[in-house]
Formats: sequence, structure tokens, C-alpha cells
Amino acid sequence: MGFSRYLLKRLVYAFIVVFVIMTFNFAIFRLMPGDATKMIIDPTFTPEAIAELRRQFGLDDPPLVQYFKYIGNLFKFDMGLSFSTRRPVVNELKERLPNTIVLFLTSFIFTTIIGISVGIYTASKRGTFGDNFVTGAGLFAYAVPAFWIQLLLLMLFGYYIPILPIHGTMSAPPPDGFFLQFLDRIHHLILPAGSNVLVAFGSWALYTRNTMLEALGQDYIVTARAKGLEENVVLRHHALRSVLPPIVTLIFGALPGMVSGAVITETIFSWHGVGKYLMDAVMMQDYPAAQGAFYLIALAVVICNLAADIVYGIVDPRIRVGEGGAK
Amino acid sequence: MALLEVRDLKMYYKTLRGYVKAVDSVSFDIEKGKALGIAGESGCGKTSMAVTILRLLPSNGKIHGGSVKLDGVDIVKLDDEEFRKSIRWKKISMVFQGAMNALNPVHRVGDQIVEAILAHEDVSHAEAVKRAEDLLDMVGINPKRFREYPHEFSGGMKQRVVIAMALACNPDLIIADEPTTALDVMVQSQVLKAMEDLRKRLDLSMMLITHDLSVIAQTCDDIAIMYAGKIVEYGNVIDIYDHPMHPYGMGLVNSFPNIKAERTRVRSLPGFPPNLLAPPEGCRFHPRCPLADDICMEEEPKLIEIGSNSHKVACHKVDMLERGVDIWAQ
Amino acid sequence: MSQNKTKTDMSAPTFWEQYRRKPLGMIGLAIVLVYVFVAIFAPFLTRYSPKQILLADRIAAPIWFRSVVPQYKDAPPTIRAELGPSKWVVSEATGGRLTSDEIDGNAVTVIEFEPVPITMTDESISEGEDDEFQYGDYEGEPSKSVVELSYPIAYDFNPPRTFGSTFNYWIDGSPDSKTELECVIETPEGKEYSLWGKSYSGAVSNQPARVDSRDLTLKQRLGLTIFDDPAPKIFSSKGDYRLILRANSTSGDEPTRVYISNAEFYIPGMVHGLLGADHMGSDLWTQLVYGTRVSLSIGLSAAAISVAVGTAVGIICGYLGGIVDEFMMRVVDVLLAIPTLPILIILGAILGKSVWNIVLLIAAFAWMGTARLVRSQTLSLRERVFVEAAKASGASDAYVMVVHILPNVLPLVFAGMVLRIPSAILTEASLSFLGLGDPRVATWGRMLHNARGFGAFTTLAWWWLVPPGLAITLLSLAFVFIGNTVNEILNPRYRERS
Amino acid sequence: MKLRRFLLPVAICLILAMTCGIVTAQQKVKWEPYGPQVDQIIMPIIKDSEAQLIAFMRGDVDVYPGLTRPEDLNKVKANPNAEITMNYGFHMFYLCYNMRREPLNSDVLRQAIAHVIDRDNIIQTLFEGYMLPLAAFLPPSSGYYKEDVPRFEYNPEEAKKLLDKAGYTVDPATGIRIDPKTGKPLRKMTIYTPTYEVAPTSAELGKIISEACQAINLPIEPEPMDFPVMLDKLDRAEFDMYMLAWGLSRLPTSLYSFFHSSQDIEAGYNRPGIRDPELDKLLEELYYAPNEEAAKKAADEAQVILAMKQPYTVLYSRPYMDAFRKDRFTGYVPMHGYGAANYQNKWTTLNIRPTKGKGGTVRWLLPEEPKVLNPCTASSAYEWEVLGRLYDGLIEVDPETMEDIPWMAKSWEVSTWEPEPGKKGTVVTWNLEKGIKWQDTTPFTSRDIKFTIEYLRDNKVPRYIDSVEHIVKVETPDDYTAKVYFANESYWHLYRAGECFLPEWIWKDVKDYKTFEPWLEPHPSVKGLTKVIGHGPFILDQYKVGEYVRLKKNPIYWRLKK
Repeated sequence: MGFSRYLLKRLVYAFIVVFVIMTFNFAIFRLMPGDATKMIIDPTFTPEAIAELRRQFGLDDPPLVQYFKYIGNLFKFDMGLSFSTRRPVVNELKERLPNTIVLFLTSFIFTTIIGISVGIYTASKRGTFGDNFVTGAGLFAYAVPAFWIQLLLLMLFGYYIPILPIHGTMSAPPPDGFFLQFLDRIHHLILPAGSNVLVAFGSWALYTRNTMLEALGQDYIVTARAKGLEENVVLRHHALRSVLPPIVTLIFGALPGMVSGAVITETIFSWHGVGKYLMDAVMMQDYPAAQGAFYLIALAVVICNLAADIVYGIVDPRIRVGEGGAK
Repeated sequence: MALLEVRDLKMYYKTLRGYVKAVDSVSFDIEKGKALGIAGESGCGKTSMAVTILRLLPSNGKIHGGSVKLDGVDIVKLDDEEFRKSIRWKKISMVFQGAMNALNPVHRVGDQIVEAILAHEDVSHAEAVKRAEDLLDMVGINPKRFREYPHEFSGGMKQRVVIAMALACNPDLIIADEPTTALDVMVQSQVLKAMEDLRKRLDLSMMLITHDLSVIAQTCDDIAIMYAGKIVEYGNVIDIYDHPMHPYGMGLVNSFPNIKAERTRVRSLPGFPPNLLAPPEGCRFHPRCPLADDICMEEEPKLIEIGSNSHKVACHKVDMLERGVDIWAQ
Repeated sequence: MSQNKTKTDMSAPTFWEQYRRKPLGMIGLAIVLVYVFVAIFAPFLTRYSPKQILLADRIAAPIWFRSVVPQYKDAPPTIRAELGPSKWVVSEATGGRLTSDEIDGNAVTVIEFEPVPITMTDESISEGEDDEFQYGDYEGEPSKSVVELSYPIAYDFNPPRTFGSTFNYWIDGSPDSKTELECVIETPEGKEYSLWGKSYSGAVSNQPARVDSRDLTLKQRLGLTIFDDPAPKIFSSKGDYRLILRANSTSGDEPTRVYISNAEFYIPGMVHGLLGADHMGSDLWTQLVYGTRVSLSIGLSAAAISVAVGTAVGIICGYLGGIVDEFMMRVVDVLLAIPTLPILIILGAILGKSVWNIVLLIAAFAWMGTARLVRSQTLSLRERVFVEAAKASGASDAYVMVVHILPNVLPLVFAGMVLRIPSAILTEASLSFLGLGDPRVATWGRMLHNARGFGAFTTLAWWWLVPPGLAITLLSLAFVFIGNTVNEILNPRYRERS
Repeated sequence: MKLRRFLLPVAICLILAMTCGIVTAQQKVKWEPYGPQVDQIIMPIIKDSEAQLIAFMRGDVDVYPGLTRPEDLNKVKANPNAEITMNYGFHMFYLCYNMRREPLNSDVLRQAIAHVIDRDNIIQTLFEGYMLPLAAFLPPSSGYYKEDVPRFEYNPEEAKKLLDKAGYTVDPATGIRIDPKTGKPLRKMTIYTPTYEVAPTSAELGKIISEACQAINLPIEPEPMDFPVMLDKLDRAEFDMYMLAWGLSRLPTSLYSFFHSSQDIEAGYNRPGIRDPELDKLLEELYYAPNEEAAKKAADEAQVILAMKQPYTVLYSRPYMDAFRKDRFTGYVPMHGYGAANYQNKWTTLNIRPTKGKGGTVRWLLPEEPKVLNPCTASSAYEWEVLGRLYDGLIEVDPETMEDIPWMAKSWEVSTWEPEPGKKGTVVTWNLEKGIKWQDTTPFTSRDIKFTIEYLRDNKVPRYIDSVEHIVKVETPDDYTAKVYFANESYWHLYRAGECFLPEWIWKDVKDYKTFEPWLEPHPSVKGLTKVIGHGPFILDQYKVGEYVRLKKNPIYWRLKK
């Protein structure tokens, strides 16, 4: 059937992208000036100790061997040892990934829910205040630097009215009891996730509103109305159903951007996640760590894209049935 | 009594800068089993009129007076729910401009027909499916394609599906808004022929909206020419095609070389359609009319009957127009 | 309603005729023009250079806070005085006088003491023949010469955090002369704080003197602890202070001259300029104004480069088709799948932080959208009659692409470029904010980076945080307005349905 | 047992003596060699310096070690509940010249540059006055610091005179001084500094110093540079000048590493490339000194030569400034060289206690992720902030006098032996205290010392290789005596017995110490412990990456106050 062919095609394509990213990853860090191991060498090291470290990080092999080793290892999620900690990068990423996922999912879910419902609501109320608000919020979201809003919120609620925590994912020491710990986590989540939602929902709402309006202006909606269908049915069955594909595209299409944005959000709120790890690694010139973090982020994006393709295929019959039909 | 009597219908769009008088005091009749063609340039209010009759107005559009009587009942006065249930599709159905887009791409074509039936008639789903299949068959589409999606159909087939859908509830009147614009010429004539056959067979009335006079010539009994939200000339097709009496109608008719055997140059009328936000005083056509004088600028002409066959024209200068004189020729 | 799908070849006057009727487009244009004006005339809009530091105290508030915020009512502005011979007031002159001299074109204050030969008693001569030089008995002797220069400082403000003074001096005198120099501040209450002092025998070559309230030795001299601040103690009340430079000479066979170069006295202001000062005392308004230059040029050039690349790739792919097209489109797909900001962070860190690098990097990851758009446009143009005709008449591919296709995709490309600018500006700001921008230039992102890193939060210096972000937002918004308007006019297909 | 008496430099004494109200090492502070007094130490990990400050000001942390930004100090001192301690440390910031290159091989030129550096101005404008101007080659808190070395104080006029006299006259055409050897204007020289992002003040300093040099017509420009690139260039001696800091220790052996000609190799630490036979001789005497007196004498003489030669121009030393919430905790012990809150200061760890009541949890800020709590691979100070509190040393240091205090070793003896006929080597004999137990109740014996030294040596653990490479063998005549045999003779071998010890029953099975993550693995027999087992006052309870480290009081600590 067409869909499985479609799926296979997307999979192969995703695989190619991953491979390119791996190669890219390998290349950029070997092309840089200076010797990466310089960072980890301590004044007390003897030449033997330095040589041992170089061997350990595999820097003495010829480039091609390094490359194949590197790609091979990456498939096994072996991203080498971090220069600064000399621990396996994958272990360090594993420790940070849950935090990133929590922040990301919270921001994502709330942005989606708020953005889309505001968008749909205002689409049905054209010309009202709410409508103008969404247009404004959408434009604002496009033009405003997210990190600036986050800084302002941080200053407002972390310093000026210090009611929210300014760093980390939990208090130290955390309160006793599961429920209190859970509340503590949420308390820490409010600023980073809330600011993400605040910055992003406008563009989602605007996009949803525009697609919804476009859908409502489509001839088939007029047809549906003309058919004497109830307004409710028209909205749900025809309009919403037909804006699903573009909204799914938007949702998944926005994922890479949100993943990228995580780097800044995590840096600003000292959120101990993969994005901050990448930033720290770059600042400390810990190349294996930066490579690992970047690889993970890129992989997440590829997976998101793949998921988008699949979901899109499911909601839009034109794709599900294959390449045929009117194109 | 005519099936549809439209009297003095006014529909304005409210915009930030004022009212757009898209339909302004329009009156016409459609007899049972007859077809009325509505012609005019883009933006003259043809489509607005169609959506006004079916009350499919956007939120800023509103009927500002007049009546639409269907079988003697003023459907303008019905409340929305009543109108939706009893009139739409049941009495009046519509074939939309650009049939490509009239079908929802994410639903199966059959379901879209079934949906219309179920919305109005108390029949079982299976029965509705059966009827939908019959309808598809009637418009010349294999009923087996019931479960396919719109994008799997060609343009002409989609249009036929749309026609089938319009017939789903045995309406009295079909409004066809540019039913063939997006199709190529071959398919166009096929679809038109299919429509004509069905109309004849089912004894349907039709209101055909198009800017293509040749389509009207092929299918309609009467014609109304609209200019800037008003009907400027109205009457029997043959009558008007032979002897257009309004300067605009004259220009329009003459711009279609293929109506008559003789070949004339294709030309468009000089000037632009007026801005409906602030239409010209007096006769709305006067800025483009070669015959316009002071009275045209001050007084709005009434649609008055001249000659026989209820041929109506709204022009001060109708006396000056001698039959058959081409005022647009240089 | 009905759509106007006709694409018109628009001349510049008609374009402008249509453009000027769009209020949002005009607002956008006006904003951009203001920015351009600011960028061009930056040096005229501010007295300082963005690299100038120590203009005021660290994180000084905007000067207009004094009339708006009660707690800043009496905050001190920067006081800086250059003290030459004409500025000093001689408040005491016993046995000496103030003159001036000019050395290398600089006016130099000279304190000249009359010779005061040491009068030695007979005993001292007879007793200490082989001894080292001895001072005579001072008692009752009128030999002490004092010259006191003072500079009045009318201080009407709250206590400052720091103050300081610098000058150079050298002494010309016979080996037996003994000279003492002292720098003092006298408060309105008449209390004297001795800030600095040295004493010399004989001549001394050029020496720098530096008084700074943060200096540990000064704190020690005043009997304060390491963590005490002398400035608020000394300038604790409002009124007329005096900076006093006191010189005394006790002996000398020849006239003793003390040369003092132009002295500088300064109190770094706790309010400064339109927007205050940063952690290094650099003017924030200046940074904002010069940041406009950088942001505008980075935005424009990155957008131009990315759109140029995208257009070229799009036209070539769309026109040539085949393997080239297939390959390039796959490249585009892959590049689109790479998260932009992380890769820019990494590449920025590795490849170095010059402005040019950043522009190229931003452009390198921003051309793909344009390439796709232009390619699809080219695909449809390729089938058009005039292209067929040109090909039939033997025109080369390059010729067709440049002469026939390029002009037809330009409207699309132009609007695309305008819309690309804000994202380039935002990307640069993000990178600078993360500390990956060019450290040598003042950009808005860098201002925010500094604000976050150097104390804007803990001092609640919102005036440091708000303006750069606002500047970015407004400029981006302006370009969005312009881009949408241009699109509306040139590419009606994109027009929003109404 | 020898006790070393350190004479603190006069200038420092003066400054510190007048710091009444501030707790410094000069003040008598009550401390006792028993503890710990608190039940728990929580170390919240806060990296962002603004967040650190606000956490302390809001009272989210009780101990704020290492205020690195002087402007923060101004804010902290406004808080009535804060008490700040200040101690000069082993930090040294310097400008290094490449003496292998023309024209920087000229002593006069380097001296002239030294003359234009206005340390006081730099310290006041960049550091709010809180750095210690330094011109010597060892930090003032080192016992080997020599104050009265020749100095090149700030005096641009003097610098000009020096240059003029040596023939570096100003070329009127270019405004640049002429090299007397070539007769041409001096070539352009650069000062490498870290970038503004990594070290804003260093980059700024590079600019200030370059401008000062330009003012006396020397063509010198600053060039901020990424750290690995810079280190690479330094290793290959491809530089004119650069600026960096060293964090040194209380031992003067760094002089040997930095200035002995044998260290002038690629990637060696003699970065200026100074090769001076007289200096070499003194440094060898220092490095292989048989006793403290000889070391002191050699160090003093070497510093005089270095001061004249100026291979570095030393600029300043950063003090340790730590802040405590005095409303909640007391008992912190300021200490020379380490400050009050550093892990090397055992005494604060033992003595800190609540102002009211007993026990309690002290929240001790950790400014960086400790990352690896593996004593073999832990490399940064932040790991040792945690690990350092889990272990005890054989010798500890007195916070006031900086003398050695017998700790786990109740006494020791330094003697010699003959590793090969005709060659002398050092033997250090340790006599251990009885009753010391590992945190899992296993007794601590001399076999643990033997195992640790052999493990570190056999695995070539880079961090310890310098300490153990000269060890020939370790003998354990009984459980409480360990004899460590070195292949050569040096007084410094006393301090090379290792800072921490590894429990044999955990480490003997560890194949690859590099990938071993002992803090993530539970202890094989005792519930609640990890494989990080020490014998110090605190037990590692939990390390929540990115959030905090929790240390609990060791209930069987041998120095608990009964």
C-alpha cells in the first residue's frame, strides 16, 4: 500500500539525514584550530600522562580511522569521554535528558493547547478584541527575542518580586514527601515553561487562526453550510478536520525550533538539561560533550520530523494514499 | 407565480470604511423549470447575490431589505435554524465556483453526499449511501468510486460529483456559481451538457452565475446583467443577445465574439468597475459610458420595461440607443 | 470574494503608489528609516564612543531618574574636573607662591618656595663634623614654608560610591631641601581627610600620584577596614568641599620648585546619560545607538547573502532539473533538518567570533527556504512561452536564467529578503546574548549578555535590560510589516483573504 | 618532627592587621581539631554568578565561598546578616614574555614594560581595589615569598629613560622605538589574552597594558584568543606575550617547573624560555632540597634573579573572599592561602556549627558541577570541594601558622637510603593513629597507603603520576607504620604521599579507573553508602546532578568530640 511505501521513504530519508549529521559532527570538531586535549591538561601532567590522554581520546589515529570509529561508536550511542569530566558523554546526557524532556513537554503541551484553542476561538470571533490580540501576539512572537522576554520575567519574578526560583529544577535540599517534591518541581517549572509558552503561543494562535479562517473561507465550508449542516458540524467535521494537517505540520514543524530554543531557555534558567550541557560544553571547549549534545538534539529533531511526516500521512488522505491523485 | 421572486434585495458588507453595497435593490423572478443566467464583470455582486439567497453571508455581510420569496414564502424572514433545515439544499442547493475546492479533501466523496442527505431527511445511513451511489451514477460516475477521496478525481469528475451532491435532496432550485470556470473547454461543455440534461429531466429551476455569456447562451432562458450591485438589463436571452439595450450590456455582449457566427474583435470595456464603497452618483455606469451626460450623473435610472418580452433596461439614454447600433465601436 | 491572481510587472512608481496606501507598511518603513538614521548619524547622537569606559559608576541609572524616581533625587552625576594652574585657588602661601609653566604644550602648576638655608648652631657644626647631615633645631625658626592650593567642589548630592584623583609631579630643589606633599579633602564641616602624602629630600623625577577611594592603602590611611568605603564617609553631607593640595618645604639653599601636571579629580556618577551606564561605566545609550549599526548591517547582509544564495540555487535547480536539482533539494532537506541555533553555537565557537563570520554562518543556514520557493517558481516559469521562445532562439541557459527567469522571481525574492532580515537580527542577538558574538563590537545581544552576566538582575537595573530588547523587537516588527506589505503588493497570491 | 615557621610579609600584616571587623587569618579564631559539628552539608549547585549572589542574599545558602566578582562584595557587605572573610591565597596573575624571541630577549625592554604597568590603577578600576598588587614570583601567602626583591614600580618616565639609555630611541617618522641591534623600528608585538567571554578582566587588562606600552612608543597590541588555540600556541612557543593566572600551592616547587631550563621544551611549563645557568643551579637546589632551610635559601636567591630578569611580570594575586550567614552559622576558620570555605581548610568543615542549637544542615554553595566524584579522575576544584570533605590527610595545615599538624599520621620521619649504590633516596616513615576507620567500619591501616600508592603508580593515573612516579616501594612493617621509598632525594617527597586513599576491597576489582563511577554504585555491603568511601568527617549521601550534593556526618569519625 502507498502508505508503507511513503513511510519507508521517510525512514530512509531520516537515516540519511542522521548520517549526514554524524559526518558533519565529526568534521566540524576535527577542523577546528588548536589541539582539543590542551584543555584537559593539567600543569602536573607528565608527557606520558598527556600521551595517555591523547590515546584515550583517540586523537592519535589517522583521520579516516577516527571517522569510521566515530560513526561506528555513535550508532552504539558511544559518544566518547567528556574532556572536562572524563566520563562517558552518554551517561552525562542520560542524567540531563529527563529534565529537558520535562521542560520541553510542559512547554510544548501548554503552548499547543493554549495556542490552538485561542486560535480557534478567535477565528470564530473575527474583528473582536480577542482577534486583534491574537494578531498582535502572533506578530510579537515573531519579532520579539524570546530570551529577552525570559530575562524580563526572570528579573520580575526572580529578583524584583522574588516569588519564583531562579535556577534549577528543584530546591536543595528538596522537601520531604513525594507530593511536596512534586509541587517543588512545578514551582521550578513555572518560569521556564511559562515563559516558553508566553513567547510561543502567539504565533501558534495566529497560525491556527489564519488556517482556520482560510479553512472557513474555503469553498467546501460554504458548501457544507449550504448543505444545511449544523454550524457545529461544519466547524468540527469540516473546518477543524481540514486544518488538522497544517496544524500537525505546525506542531511538529515547530518542534526543532523549540528544541533549539531549549538551549537558550535552559541557559537562562540554569535548567540542568541537554541544551545547557551543550552551551557549557561549548564554553569549556569540551568537544566530545558538545558533539554528543548536538548529536542528541539533531537526532531529536530528525525523529520529530519523522513523526511529523507519519502523523501528517495519517491525517491527510492525499498523502496516505500515495503519490497519485491530483498533484 | 414564479418559483423564486426576488424583490428589492439589498445586501451590504460592513467594512472599516463603510458599507459595500454588493447587492443593491435587485429584483428578478425565476419560473419553475426555467434557468436564469446572471452575468457581469468580476466584483459586480453576482456571487454575493447567490450567497444572499442561500444566506451564506460572511459575518460582515447583512441583508438590508427586500424579499426573497420561494413558492410565495419570504425566506428572508425565516429564522436561521428554520432556514437551514427547510431551505438549504432541500429547496435550494448550490454548485459552487471552482468545484475543485467545493469538496472537502479530507473526506470521502460519497460521505460528503450522504452527509447532505442525512442532514435533511430521516433515512437510514444505508439508504443514504444507496441514494448517493445512484446520484453518482446519474452524473456518470462509477458508484464504486464512492469511497475515494476528492484528489483521486479529475476536475470534470469532481464537478459532476458536486452536481450530484447538489441534487441529493431533490431541490427546487439550483444556484450554479461559475460551475465551469476552472475546467478546460472540452470538459466544460460535457459538464454543461450533463447539467442541462439533468435539469430538463428533473424539471429543475436554475440560477446560473457566470461571466461567460456563451455559457448562459447555451443553457439559460433568461438573463440578468449586473453592474456594480445592480441589474442593468434583464430579459429573454435571445432578445438581449440580439438587441442589448444598455450600454454596458451592449459592450458585454459584443465582447463575446462566438455568440453569433460573425467574427468581431474581442475587446474589453475601457475603465474600471466602480468602487462599491462609494459608487458613483446617478447611474453607476456613467463614468465609463460614452453616452453619459448630466442627468446620468445626477439621477439613478430605474429598471423599466421596454418593448415586448419583458425586456427591462435601466438607462436614461435608452431612447438614444437605436437597436443594433454599436456604441462601443470607434 | 474574487481574487486577483494576475501578476503585474510593476514599475517603481506604481509600486510606491500602492505601498503608500498601506498604513502598516508605512509605519514599518518609518521605523526602519528612524533606525537607519540612528545608525548613520550614531556619532552625532552621542558624545561617547561605545568603547569608552569609566564614564560613570558601575551600573549607573539614567540621569532622568533624578526627576522621576524619588530615591534617585539627589543621586550624584559624574563630576570630573581638570585642574590646571588657572583652576587652583591659593588658600595659603607662606614662603612660597604659585606660578605656572608650560612643558610640551601642557600647562603645569608650579609651586615655588623661597630658599630657606638651614641655620645651624655652632654646636651642631662642631659636634657633628663627620656625621651625616643633620637638621638644625627647628624650634622658634620661621623656616617652614607652606603653599596650599585648593579647588572648591560644590557637592549637592547623596554620598557617592567612589571618587579619585590623579596627577603627576616632580620636584626641583637642592639636595638639602625637604619637601612634603599632601592631598586632602575638606568637608563643609571643616573636617580634613588626608588622602595621600609623600615627603622627599632633594629633587625627584616625574612621579605619578593616584588617589582612589577603593585603594587599600587609602583605607588604611583613613583608619578604615578593607571592606569600608571611604567615599560615602567623606562626602556624607551636602555642601562645599575643598580638594586641597598642600606642599611644604622646610629648607633648601636654592628655590625649591614643585611641578604638578594637570590634575584630574572625579566622582563617578551614580546617574548617567539617557540610559545609564553598564558595569564598566560605559554609556548604554551609546551602545544602543552603535548597536543599531551592527544589527542593521548584520541583518541586511545576512539576509541579502542568504537570499542571493537561495535564489541562485533555486533558479539553477528549477531550471536545470535532473540530478543537480535532485541533489541540491536533498541538501536543502538535510540542512533544514539540522537545528539552527545549536549548530550556530558550535560553529560560532569553533570558527571564531568576528562579525563577518557570524553573518556568513547565519546566511549559511538561512538560504534553504528561499531556494525552495524560487525553485517552484522557476519550475512554472520554465514552461512559459517567453522562456520557450528564448530557448528556441538559441539563448544559453545562463542567459535565460539571468535575463528571463531572474527578473520574474525578483518580487518573490525581494519580499522574502525583507522577511528574512528580522530572523537574521534575532539570530545574531541570540548568539551575542549567549556570548558567541563578536566581542569587539557593541550589539544589542551583547548588551543583554552583559546585563545578565554583570549585575543587572541583582541591581534590578531594568534600564539596562529593556532598551536593547525593545530595539530588537521594534526593528523586527518594522521589517515584518514591510515584508508583509511588499508581499501583498508584489505577490498577491500571498495576500490574506478578507 | 619539624615545624616550619613562616614569616608573613610585613606589608600583608599591615593591611590585614587594620582590618578590624573583618575576619581574617590574622585574627584569633577559636577552632578545635574535632568535629564535625553539623549533621549535614547540602551543596546546592548554582553556576550563574548572579543567581549565586541572590541565593546568598535571599538566604537560600549559608556559605558562599569564593566571591570572585568585587562588585558582588559590595552587595554582600550591605547585608547585615553576612560576614565576609578575606584571605590572600596562592593565586598569581602574570604577563609572560617570550624570551626566545627578539626583541623580548632584552632585559631592558622587559623591565621597561614592567615599569609601565600601573597595578594600583588596574586593581582599582577592574577589581574595586580588592586584589593584592604582586611583583614577586610566589604568592605572598606562601612561606617562601620574598618581599624585598628588586621591583619595577609603575613609572612610565623611568621606563622611557631606561629605554633611551639602552638605545631604544624613538623613530621620529613612525613614532616607534628603534631596536638598537637592527637599527629599525621594533616589530609589532601582541599580547595574547583569553577572550572577553572566558575572562573579561584579563582581556580588558591586555588592552590597558598594550595602551600603556604604546604610550612609551612600544608597538604592542592585545589579541583575545580562544583558550585551546592560545594554549596550543604557548606550547609551541609561538607568542610574544600572554597573560594568564596560576593557582599555586604552598610549596615553592612551581619555580622549578616554570623557570628551569629543562622545562623549556615543547608543552613544557617554562613558557618564557628562560635559560640561566645560575638560576638553574638554584632551582635544582630548591627542587632537590634535603631540608626546609636549604629550600628557603635557594628560593630566596632564585626570586631575586627572577625579579631582575622579569621572565614574567607578575601583576596581582586574588584573595579568597568567602561569605557566611552569621545569623545562622558560626565557627568558620579563616586560613591563609585557602580562605575560610575551601575544602583544603579542614577546620571550617569541622568547626562550622549553627549559631543557635546543635547539628543542623548547612547549605554550602557549590559554584560548578562536581561532575566526577571519582578520586582518581576528579580534576577540578569543585570535585574536591566535595571529595576533600570525605577524606583526611596524613598531615594537615595549621590555619594560623601554616605549620604542619600531625593528623592521621601521628608522626613521621624523613631519612635517606641507597636505592642504588652511591645514590641517595628519601624514605618517609609514617606512624599512623590507631582507631581510624573507613566509613564502612573497616579499619584504616598502612596497607591502605601501600595499596593506594601502588594502584596509582601501576595505573599511571595522570593526576597523581608526579606524586608517585619516584616511589620505588612501600613497606608496611605493621598496620600502623608505612615506609615509602623514593628513588631520589627531596624534602618535598614528604608531601607526595597522596591526598586521598582508596579502599582496597572496592578498588582492587576496578579494571578501568577512568570509567568507574563510584558515586553511582551502591556499596557492596553497607546499605546507604556508595562506592565513594573515605575516612573523613563526612559521608557522600547523594549527588543529584545539576542540583545538589548531600554530605552526611560520619558517625564513626575518629575525631568526633566525645
